[in-house]
Amino acid sequence: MSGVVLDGVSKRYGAVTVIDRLSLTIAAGEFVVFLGPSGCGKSTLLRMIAGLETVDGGEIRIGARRVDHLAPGARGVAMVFQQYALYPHMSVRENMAFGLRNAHVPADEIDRRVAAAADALEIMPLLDRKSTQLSGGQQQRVAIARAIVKQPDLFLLDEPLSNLDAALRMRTRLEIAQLHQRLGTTMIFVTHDQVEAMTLADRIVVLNQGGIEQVGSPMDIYLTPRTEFVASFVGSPKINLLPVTVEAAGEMTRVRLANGAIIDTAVAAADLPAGAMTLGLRPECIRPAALDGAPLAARVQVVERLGERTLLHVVLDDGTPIVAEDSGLSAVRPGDRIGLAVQPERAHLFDADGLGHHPAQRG
Amino acid sequence: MASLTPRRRRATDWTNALFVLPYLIVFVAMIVVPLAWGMWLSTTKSDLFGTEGFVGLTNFVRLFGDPIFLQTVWNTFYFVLLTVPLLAVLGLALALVLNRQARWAAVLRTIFFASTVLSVTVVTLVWRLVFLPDSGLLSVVTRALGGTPIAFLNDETLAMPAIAITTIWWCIGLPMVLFLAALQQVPRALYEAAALDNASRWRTLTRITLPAIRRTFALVIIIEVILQFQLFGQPQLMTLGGPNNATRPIVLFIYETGWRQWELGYASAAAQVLFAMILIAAMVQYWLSSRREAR
Amino acid sequence: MRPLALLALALLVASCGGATHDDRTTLVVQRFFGACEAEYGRNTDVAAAEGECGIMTSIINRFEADNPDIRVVENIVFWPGYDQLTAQLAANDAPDLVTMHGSVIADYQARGLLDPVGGDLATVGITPDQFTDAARRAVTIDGKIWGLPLDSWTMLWHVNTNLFRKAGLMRNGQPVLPRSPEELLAQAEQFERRTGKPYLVQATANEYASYTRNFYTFVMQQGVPLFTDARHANFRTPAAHRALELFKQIRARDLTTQNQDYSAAVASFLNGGGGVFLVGTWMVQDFDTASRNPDSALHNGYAVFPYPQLFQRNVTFADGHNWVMPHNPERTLAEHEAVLRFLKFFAAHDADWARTGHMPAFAAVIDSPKWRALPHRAALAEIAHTATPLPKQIRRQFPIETVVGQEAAAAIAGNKSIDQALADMERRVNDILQHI
Amino acid sequence: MRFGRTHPVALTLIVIAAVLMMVPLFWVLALSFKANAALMADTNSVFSLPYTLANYRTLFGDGQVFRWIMNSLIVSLGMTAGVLILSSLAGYGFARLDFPGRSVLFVIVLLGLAVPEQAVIIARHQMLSLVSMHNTYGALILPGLSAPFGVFLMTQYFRAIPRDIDEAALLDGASRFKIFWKVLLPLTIPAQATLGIFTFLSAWNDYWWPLISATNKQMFTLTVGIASTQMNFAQTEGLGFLMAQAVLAGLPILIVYLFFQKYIVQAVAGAAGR
Repeated sequence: MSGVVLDGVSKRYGAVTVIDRLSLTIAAGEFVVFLGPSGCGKSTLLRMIAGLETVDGGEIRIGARRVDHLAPGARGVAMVFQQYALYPHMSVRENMAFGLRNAHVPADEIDRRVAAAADALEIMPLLDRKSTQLSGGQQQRVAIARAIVKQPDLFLLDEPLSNLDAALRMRTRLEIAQLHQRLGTTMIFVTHDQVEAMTLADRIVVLNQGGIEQVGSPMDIYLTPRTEFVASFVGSPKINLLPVTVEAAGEMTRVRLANGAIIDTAVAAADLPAGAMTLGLRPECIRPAALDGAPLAARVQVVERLGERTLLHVVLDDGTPIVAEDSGLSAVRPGDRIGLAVQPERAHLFDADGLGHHPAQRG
Repeated sequence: MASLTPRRRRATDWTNALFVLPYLIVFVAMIVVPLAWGMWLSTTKSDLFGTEGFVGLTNFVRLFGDPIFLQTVWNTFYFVLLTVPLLAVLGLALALVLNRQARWAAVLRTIFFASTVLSVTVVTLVWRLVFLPDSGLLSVVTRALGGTPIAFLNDETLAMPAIAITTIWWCIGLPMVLFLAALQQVPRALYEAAALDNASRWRTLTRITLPAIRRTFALVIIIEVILQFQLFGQPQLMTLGGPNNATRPIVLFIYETGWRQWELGYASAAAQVLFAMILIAAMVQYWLSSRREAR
Repeated sequence: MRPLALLALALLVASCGGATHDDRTTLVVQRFFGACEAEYGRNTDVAAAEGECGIMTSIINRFEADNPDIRVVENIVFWPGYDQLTAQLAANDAPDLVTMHGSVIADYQARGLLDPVGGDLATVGITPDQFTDAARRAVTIDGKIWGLPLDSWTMLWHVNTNLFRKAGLMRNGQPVLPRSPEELLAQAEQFERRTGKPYLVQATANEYASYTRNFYTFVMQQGVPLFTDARHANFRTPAAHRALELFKQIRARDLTTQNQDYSAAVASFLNGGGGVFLVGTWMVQDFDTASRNPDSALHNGYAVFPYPQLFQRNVTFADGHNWVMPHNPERTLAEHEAVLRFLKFFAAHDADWARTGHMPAFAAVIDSPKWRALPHRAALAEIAHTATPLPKQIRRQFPIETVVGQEAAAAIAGNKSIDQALADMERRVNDILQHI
Repeated sequence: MRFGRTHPVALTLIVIAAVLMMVPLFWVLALSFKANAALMADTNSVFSLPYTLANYRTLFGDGQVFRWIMNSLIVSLGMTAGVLILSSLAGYGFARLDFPGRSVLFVIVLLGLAVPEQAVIIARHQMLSLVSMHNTYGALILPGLSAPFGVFLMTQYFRAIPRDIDEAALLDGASRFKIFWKVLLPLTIPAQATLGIFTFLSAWNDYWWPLISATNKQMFTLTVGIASTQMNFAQTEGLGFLMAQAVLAGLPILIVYLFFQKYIVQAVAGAAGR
């Protein structure tokens, strides 16, 4: 079990820089998720750690060892591919044993490890099938089992759930979490799905355009997004972003929307730079309220009932769309005109550089 | 340390080339050098036992003023036009019908491939016997049907089509097998989707199958163009290039000038022209198919 | 694929066994005429052999039996074998003796690829004056002898006398042969009227040599040279026009079989499909055999003659087979000696070879009662004097034969005018000759 | 199984076509069982009794033909093995590995596809004479190994294999050669089979090169050997014999095809997973 250190690593394809002097430290046993939109460089970064991409600058260390000059097979890592990449002409057993044979693990040890991994992933009955004769979910399990038998220092998972259907994805997600708990091995998991990131990660690394936007625990990322990008990428439904001007600054900051409405926030005014700002409000901190006295008035367009809560898609008088939230038993109906109340302590402000300003954390 | 990485990478690159090296050695020894040798010969007056002298482009000038050579160029193109499209289309048609696992399909596949295993000597002998107006198979059939047998191989206009038929009979196995291999790799899901969409056979063929095997189609065309441009044995053995030069292709011209007339330089010049023609034809075909793909 | 690999390995191992050593002098003899080892592989009784292949094989077997110190390696090649020979000579891998047509010798001789054998032959008592005129001319260049002639051959007038009788063309038990082009056409038309069959049987499909031979013969008969010198053909002559016109007429008036290839023509003649088959000396024996078969259309009805004299001179175009010795600086004295013994042996068996139907190369054989006693030979003896090869200084006779045949065929079939064909013929042949 | 049933019209057409394909083949077979003399008199006698084994007896009468078959087998198998090995290595190299000048080299090799045999055969012959290689198996096999088609086919095939597979093997600690040999090569079996058949076929039927390279009777391949046994007018005098030779020459290769055909179907079926 080893930690991983990325020290100023860069990757260029010709004139295009895809990873620019990126540094990151991952603790031993940690479950880290690389999260970002497609093309942000998260897979490239993972493949650089695996050794599948060359490193154009900087260092990569796994444990105490510098690995960026080592062949992939010598780095002590195992990887689960998005398309599983099982060897089509080999049986499940051979697939799992292949890497161990290459490492000259004794035959009885191989048998033992294969059996253990197969048992853990409940693929015992499949061991002698050809990998092409398996369903997608079965292939996924074999791919994970193939990684496990190697007892690597580091697991790399490249969007491993994206080819599964919703039910299977949930189940496998849970299993991966359990696996991590059981093995305690360091894992790096690449995804563009923020739900997977939130549910699995000890820490999330949000990547954008070849650089790190923010590193933090899921709740850090969610509650105090460092940038407007992070705020808008994490969270479903998406955070509402509204252009505002700072109206009054005191202990708290009061902002004015384009339509003239005034909203109070709990952001400390002292921290704020001058100029135009963007107000970030997650749907769950906008609630329907009586029309009188509410800071905002809006017309309901769509009511989305999710059971335990209800999402209200509304438009302000000037046509700005907003998503608000109500309880599961909401009585609001499409076409209603309602007032909206805002929780000031959950409001975020983003300055012209996209940097976030958040209310001081309580407690 | 930092400088270690790039140096190591370059070393690896060279070792990568070791995979292609064995082939490249043979390629250079058996194609590049002989071709260069041939190009040099084409600028000389030589026979098989030595070179008399350098003559520059004289051989090429003579070629393009030689009505027999110009006719062989036309004959070769004509033959390629007669055979290649038919080979591709018939090969595809056979593959489409025979691409199933039923026993009868396997038997038919073998039948359509069987003629490919014969050598050109046997093929031409058989087809000469078929085309003979006097006692050939076709004439027996024609007479039985009350017609007058036609002297295919002695007729200026029919001789080349007769050779083309012989060639198609002989060569149809290769395109069929290539298409079969391609068809078996078309994902079944595509057909299922088409079936769910109630697509007709024709639509399934034109919208699903053909796009899926487009690359194989281009491959078959290129291979056949290259092969059929080198037509030689069939006319040599069936018509000797006649009647009235109607079936004399370039390769037969090269053979006759080089081996029979001992004009190696002149024959080499004709071989260079053939090389250029094949190259252009293959490149045009490649360009067409890649352009279609890009669109 | 593993079983295949094993098979390959097994074969490789097997092929490396079986090499045997012996101290005999090796004589590499390369020839065409086909292989018939199954029938004649061990036969040394030359008199009992039949056909080109059988007689050739038997003579060689006999030679080996009589000369136990010589091992003959017989390299049999596909007719005519010149592509292979040329490749071998270019690779300095020359056999000791090769069969070669007289018309081809000049090409190899001019490039220094052959050794003269005249002096050697004289030491064993074989001198050029013993050869027939045609045979001597075939091997003589610049006063030297470049090979041992085996035979001469010409095209012949093979006659189905049964049909000739029906056509009223028999007189005193002998077929009536034409003495002019007009007579030929008249007799052919009479034949056609009376028998309903074509007068001539010709192999014209996928076959140009016979066109050339007919053309050469009938131009030669008019006394007009075919070539003015070594580099110039002379085909645009009234004589050449007449020769093609004759065959064009024959074809136009349906007096010949058409579109038959060689085997169809042979079958057609055997089955009584026409009166006269224009083919070479090599078929005499086959047709004679058929004439003894009661079931054959030729039964008691076969006769054969030299080409009739239709014009001023009585000549027939001829070629012949010869043994030549390719130049090889590495040939040892012992091998050279073996070559000489082999040639002497063949010279002594010329009469046996002549049973194939080819004309003997030695005048003495033609004059011998034994040869004259062979079927039809009496009628053919005059060929010894009328057989005329092309002038020796004309090289590339092999490709020229093809060009002349192609153009003659085009003219006779009406694909182009006779004058056009002769002009093309002359231009193409001159093109070949001038680029030597 | 594909979707749907065969259209009756298509089925009828293809059966008719198959019969037409077969007629000449059966004719060859029938001719090979006829006495030469009977055919010389009338080729149509092939349609009636009697038939005979005489031609085959003649063919096997002297041991030569076995020697030639063996030579042809050695040359064809040697060339097939060589082409498969060289093409696979080069195909993998061109499809998967990076080295200086790769794309230029690949284009040059592709241009080699357009080189007609007649343009190079004389130079090849002279080169091999220089090193005294004629009349060896090596000389018979070597030129065939240079055919660029195999490299082209294998490169295309390797390119179609997902790169994930190589990468998984790389992470499994396999060497580059092991990845090629143990992981990717087994996936190319359908292409190997196709390439194998066609290489074997062209080697088996090749006439020109063996004619001028193997001039020693001991080294004749079957095509050259059979041609050498023919007399000037063999077609007339020994049509039946000639056809027996054709049957003999064609039979081994048909067997090879049947063997490979089964292999192709298995390989493709296995790879496609149904």
